Amino acid sequence: MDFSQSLLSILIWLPIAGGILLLVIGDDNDVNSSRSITMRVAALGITVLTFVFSIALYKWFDNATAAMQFVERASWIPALDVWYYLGVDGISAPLILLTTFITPLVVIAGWDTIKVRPAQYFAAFLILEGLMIGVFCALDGLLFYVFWEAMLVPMFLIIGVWGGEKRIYATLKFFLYTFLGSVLMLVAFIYLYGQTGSFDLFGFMNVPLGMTAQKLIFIAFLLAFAVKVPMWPVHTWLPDAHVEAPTGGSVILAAIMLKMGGYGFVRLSLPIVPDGSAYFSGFVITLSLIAVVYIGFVALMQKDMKKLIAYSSIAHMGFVTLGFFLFWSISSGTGAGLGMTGGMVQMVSHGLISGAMFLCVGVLYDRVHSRQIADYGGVANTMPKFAAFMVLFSMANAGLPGTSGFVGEFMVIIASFKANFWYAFLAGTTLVLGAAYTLWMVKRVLYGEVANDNVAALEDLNQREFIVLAVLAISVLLVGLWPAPLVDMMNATIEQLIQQVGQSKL
Amino acid sequence: MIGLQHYLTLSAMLFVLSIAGIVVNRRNLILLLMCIELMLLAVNFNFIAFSRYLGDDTGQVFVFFILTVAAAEAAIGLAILVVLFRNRRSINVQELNTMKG
Amino acid sequence: MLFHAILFYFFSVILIGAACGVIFSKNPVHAIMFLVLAFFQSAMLWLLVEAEFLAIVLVLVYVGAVMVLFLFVVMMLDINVEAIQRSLTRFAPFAIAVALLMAIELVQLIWLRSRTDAGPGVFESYPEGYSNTKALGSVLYTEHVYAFEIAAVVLLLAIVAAISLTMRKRPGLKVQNIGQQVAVRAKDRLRVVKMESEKKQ
Amino acid sequence: MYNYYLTIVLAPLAAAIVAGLFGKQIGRAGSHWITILAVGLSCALSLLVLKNMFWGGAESENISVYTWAVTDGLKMEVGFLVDRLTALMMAVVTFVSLMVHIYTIGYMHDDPGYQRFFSYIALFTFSMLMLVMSNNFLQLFFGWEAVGLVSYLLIGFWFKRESAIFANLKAFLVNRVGDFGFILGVSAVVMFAGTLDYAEVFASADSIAAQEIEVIAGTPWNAMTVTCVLLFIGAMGKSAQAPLHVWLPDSMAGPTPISALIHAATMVTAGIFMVARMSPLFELSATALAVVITIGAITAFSMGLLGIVQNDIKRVIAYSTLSQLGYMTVALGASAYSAAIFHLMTHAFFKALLFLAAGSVIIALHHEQDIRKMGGLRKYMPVTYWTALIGSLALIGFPGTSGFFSKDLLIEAVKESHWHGQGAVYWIAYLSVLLGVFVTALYTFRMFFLVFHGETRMDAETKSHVRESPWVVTVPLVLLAIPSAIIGWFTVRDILFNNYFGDSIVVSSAHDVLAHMGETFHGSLALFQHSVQTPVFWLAAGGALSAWFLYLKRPDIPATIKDRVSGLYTLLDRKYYMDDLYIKGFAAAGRSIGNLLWQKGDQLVIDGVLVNGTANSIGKLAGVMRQIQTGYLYTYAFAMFIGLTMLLSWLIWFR
Repeated sequence: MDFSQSLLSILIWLPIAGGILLLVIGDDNDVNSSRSITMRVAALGITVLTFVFSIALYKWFDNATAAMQFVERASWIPALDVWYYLGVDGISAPLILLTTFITPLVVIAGWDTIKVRPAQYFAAFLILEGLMIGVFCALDGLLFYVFWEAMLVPMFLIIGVWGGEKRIYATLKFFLYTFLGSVLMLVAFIYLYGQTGSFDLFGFMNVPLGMTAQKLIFIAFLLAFAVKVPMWPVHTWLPDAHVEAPTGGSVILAAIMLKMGGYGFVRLSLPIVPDGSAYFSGFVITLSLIAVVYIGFVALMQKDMKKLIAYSSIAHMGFVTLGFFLFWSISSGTGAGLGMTGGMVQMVSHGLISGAMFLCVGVLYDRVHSRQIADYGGVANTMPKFAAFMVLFSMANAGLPGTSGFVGEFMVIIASFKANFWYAFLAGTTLVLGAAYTLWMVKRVLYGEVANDNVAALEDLNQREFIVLAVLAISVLLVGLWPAPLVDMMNATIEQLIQQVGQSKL
Repeated sequence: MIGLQHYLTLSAMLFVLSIAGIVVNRRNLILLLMCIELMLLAVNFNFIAFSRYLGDDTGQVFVFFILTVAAAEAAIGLAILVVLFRNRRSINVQELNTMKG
Repeated sequence: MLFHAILFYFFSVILIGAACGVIFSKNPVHAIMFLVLAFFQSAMLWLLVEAEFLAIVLVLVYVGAVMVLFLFVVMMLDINVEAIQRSLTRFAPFAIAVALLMAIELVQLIWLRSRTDAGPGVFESYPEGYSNTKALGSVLYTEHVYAFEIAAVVLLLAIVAAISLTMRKRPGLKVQNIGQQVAVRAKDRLRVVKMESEKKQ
Repeated sequence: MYNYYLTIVLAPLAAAIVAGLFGKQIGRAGSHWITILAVGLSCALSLLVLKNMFWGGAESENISVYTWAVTDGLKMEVGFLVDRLTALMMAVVTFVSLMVHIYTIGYMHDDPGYQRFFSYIALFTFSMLMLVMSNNFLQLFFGWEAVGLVSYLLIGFWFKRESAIFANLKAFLVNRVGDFGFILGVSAVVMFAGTLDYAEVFASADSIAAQEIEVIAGTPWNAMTVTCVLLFIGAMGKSAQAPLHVWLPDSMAGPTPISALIHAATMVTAGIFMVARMSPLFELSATALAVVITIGAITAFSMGLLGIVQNDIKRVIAYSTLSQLGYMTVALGASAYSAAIFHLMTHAFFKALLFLAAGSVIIALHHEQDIRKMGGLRKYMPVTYWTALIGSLALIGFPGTSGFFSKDLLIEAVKESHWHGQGAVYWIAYLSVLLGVFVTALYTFRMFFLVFHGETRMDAETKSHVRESPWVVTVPLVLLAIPSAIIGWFTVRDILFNNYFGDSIVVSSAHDVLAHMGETFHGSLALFQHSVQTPVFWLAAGGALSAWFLYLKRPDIPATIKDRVSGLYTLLDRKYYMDDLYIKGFAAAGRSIGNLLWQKGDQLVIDGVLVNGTANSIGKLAGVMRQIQTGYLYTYAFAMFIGLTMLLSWLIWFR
């Protein structure tokens, strides 16, 4: 059956419809009631089905072309020339796959750990999934913006309803931070609309713009995306949001929502305002390097596991922005593409690894109800399987070759060396810092004598947790050992992007 | 020769007086309602003066409607006031500050 | 004409005075009386400009109905007059200053801005046999008939609203439910008990 | 041959996965059998490959296995480069690994993590093979870090011990510092050569040397020097050269078989191997070679001195390893790559032997590692005694042992290297390695005498249980003792002088000390006969005799010396304060920087002032504003009134 013409719409609306279905099914607060089980099976079924459809996307995706594929176009608001315009290329397709891959895992991970309003919880995740895929597919500025903002709502609810003690503070901070940036993005869109007469992103990319306009648009985009990435110094919402979010929320937040920022940079900033990007590239690189080094040190001192992983996310995302903006610092030859590919691979890999790390913390939290490193010690004694997974993911987090964490870092470091020795030097410190903060945590949590009665009473992974972590572990290793399929998907698009970025729009 | 300006002036003074009445008064709500009536009277003065000046009866029709609405307003206002008094045993303006920020 | 002017100023002064009385009198009943006076003066002034219908309506409706309602409420509510001797707000002087400023501005607006026009605005006298009431009626029931209907609805609404607002349930009130009384059946009221006849011991 | 190579690499991996994931199902015996069989297969095939290379005249092969990724014109592949250098390393690695596997059966007999241990060491074998067989920098880095990972896991094998988990973190981090330099070196290679493939990089070596890079603006440095020094930093981390040596002594917290396999024979020599592999690059930068030789000389001498004051048997051997690695590095710096690799090979045998012998002693004494509590073990453990003696003699370079050939010629090469004219550093290096011989002999035999001779100093309880180790322990000892004793005789000529390595090691003719020495080389026997004429022999003999005199004849003297030069003793006892520098200096500074940035930067400035500061100031403003909201009707009316007045004023007067 050929449904490639509406594949993207299916990917977007299937989970959203599924989320509404879950709300209709509803739940009673008994985990074992048949209604509750029906609801959870439906949630899993829908996410898995979405994933199956995304496999079709992978299968039918043509690596050779940089053009948009699976394009759908229908009039939405004719008066403003706004279109329901979807399409994917090598930049968005891997991220869509990541989204559809992570969401079922989140559903499994939250299977019976969510006791309060589980139907709404799963529904929020399903709707969020659809909206996130929407962001990655949208080729119309207004559509993009709508998905972009709508995405905040389920996340807001997830943290605000199922979060920890300080969840209200965290949600407010999360929402205000991200909203501040994205409103400026809307302003930029409206200006570009004024220039082109439509919200078509390709129209935005082709319209000539003056230097001042480009600078201002870049700043607007930068604020929107830097908050999402998040870049230093607008990162402080992330640790709070992560700490307060439920495990599934943390996973989605780290694995996919942070990627929105990086995606925004490559999809919008670079091609729409190449000269503005060139002008600010040094600034962005500086911020990225600060993120890598500064946040590395900050992560070292965290006492809360989730906070530590959140900070390490910031440092890793620093690599993404670093890779994207190296283009203008590399004088000649290859390297810029390496940086961008590295950044993209880093995004995908970080999605897998940070998701896995948060799931690991979630496993411990479900048992002991503490995220403090000091409350653990010697967990490996009672949970050997868990310890094996956690060490693997920690190593991936520290960028060990053979795991996905290495691929992006390696490419970006190579590219940054071409740009400037000191860029590479500072970026490379993550090898030491990343290992230091991750493994120190591993040492304090997993190793040593059994620290207290809570740890002594721990039970090892159950089957459900084992499956989730195993699937992630396999994917982390697979990407690490053979990133070619992933990289091949991106190559053509990134080549074209580099050409596009290289041409001045003045 | 008494003309438009005289009537307008009179209406303006009535209006200002009634506004001042609303602002300076802190005794009871009834007085506020009365000041509003007075204000409407000032408005009516304007309407009638212009109606006569322009030779158009529509202005007077307006006054007619204003009187109707003012009567309705007074009735409801007083009803509210009665309910308020019943609940709080007071209609002192000083005590009505539930909107305080 | 002079007489006309004298009357105008006479009524005006009393009107302003009555308005001041409304504002500054301590006793609400006095205030209402001053307001009644103000309305009467207004009616006189309106008569001066040949708006007889409205003048009459003002007296009949306002003085006759609305003000009586006010009076009624004031007397019903039994407001403690002595407790509220300090009747002015603390920024009353400032408010009065602003009011004065505004008055000056309005007067300036009315007089100075119209100086360029050809003198003060004049009211043309109506021709002989003109009936203000008839003229109003002829437009009111033709052109403005919808508005008129709506005004009627507004009044109805006001009646309903006022009643519903002030209605209250009184516990312990003894009322008859006519419907129940009519619908009553014999078996609801009367129970025929069959019992064994008792035998004498 | 391609299938052979794949089998060599994948057999240990498969065994590791099976033993690791299904350890419970296959049981203890199953896990040791499967890993031993797999590593044995690898070893057999490696020896076959070595035979083909050495005697069969097989050509070196450069095979690509699969493409890892291609982007932006940079091809990243996984592949094998099997030449004579690789073949030798493969044979050494798999052979020592096999011995250690067998030995482990005895050593870890009672350990609950038995299957896990076998899985780890098999995985290590895989990683090390990936490292040595790589044909490109990417895979080299993969192997480089993978052995680091396994080393981390194995040092922390007994993860309940605080010392073990401290040591493994330290080892990993210090290694990471080296890897940090290494990855920059790889980046430099990519920048200057545009490829990761060895063959292509070596082909463009000259063009790299012709380029310059301004690391510090305004001072152009030779690209080759920068590249080589960065790569060598990686080698310093992995091969524990000063000042990145601090992790190796602590890593002795791991089980002894690991110390033998990873921290003596194979992983730590990865740096030596890497530099030898990169010889076409290093040859083009005299500066880099000078750096290499200086670091090597410092390590060789200073680490040897530390060995004298240690009392933990494994630590003594660990410092000896450091010192010997310094020797190899010196040889690299002197462009005598073959000598370094030769010493690497002999060292792998005799040091693994010494460690395993030490392990045997440790088992016998129920995990007692302090040599002050041993003594007189000769009569209890004859096999261990004799094999340890062979190992010790090889280590000090007793004529005829394998260590003799490698070390003697290595020192000779360093001595000869002065003629390629780099002046002072070469003489310093020569003096260091020469004095190092005396030191080596001193600490080796101090340990040997304290452990095996003299009076027994353990408590009676332990003493009653001391007996020779089981056959699974002694067989590997014997099997390792054989090559330790004799392998030098047969291989020295071929490896050093007959251009065994062919084009896998490139030495520019101006630096070729070995060729120079080869002119006066007359075979192993002649070398053996002339050994008494060299200062090396007398220094070694002097060292051994001093040890005998100080620790057996007059055991009171060392204490006196200790008191006389207490300053020097403290310096050595505290390991030149390097650990303090790292732990109290760098690590503590890192933590306080982290705290500072977190508390002051993130929480105070960004969150406190910028984020919540904005929120708070808006809150305060709102607090002021709400005063206006009195809740009184007349206030609102008045506000409207004022507004109206202002509007009117504006209309009348200001418009």
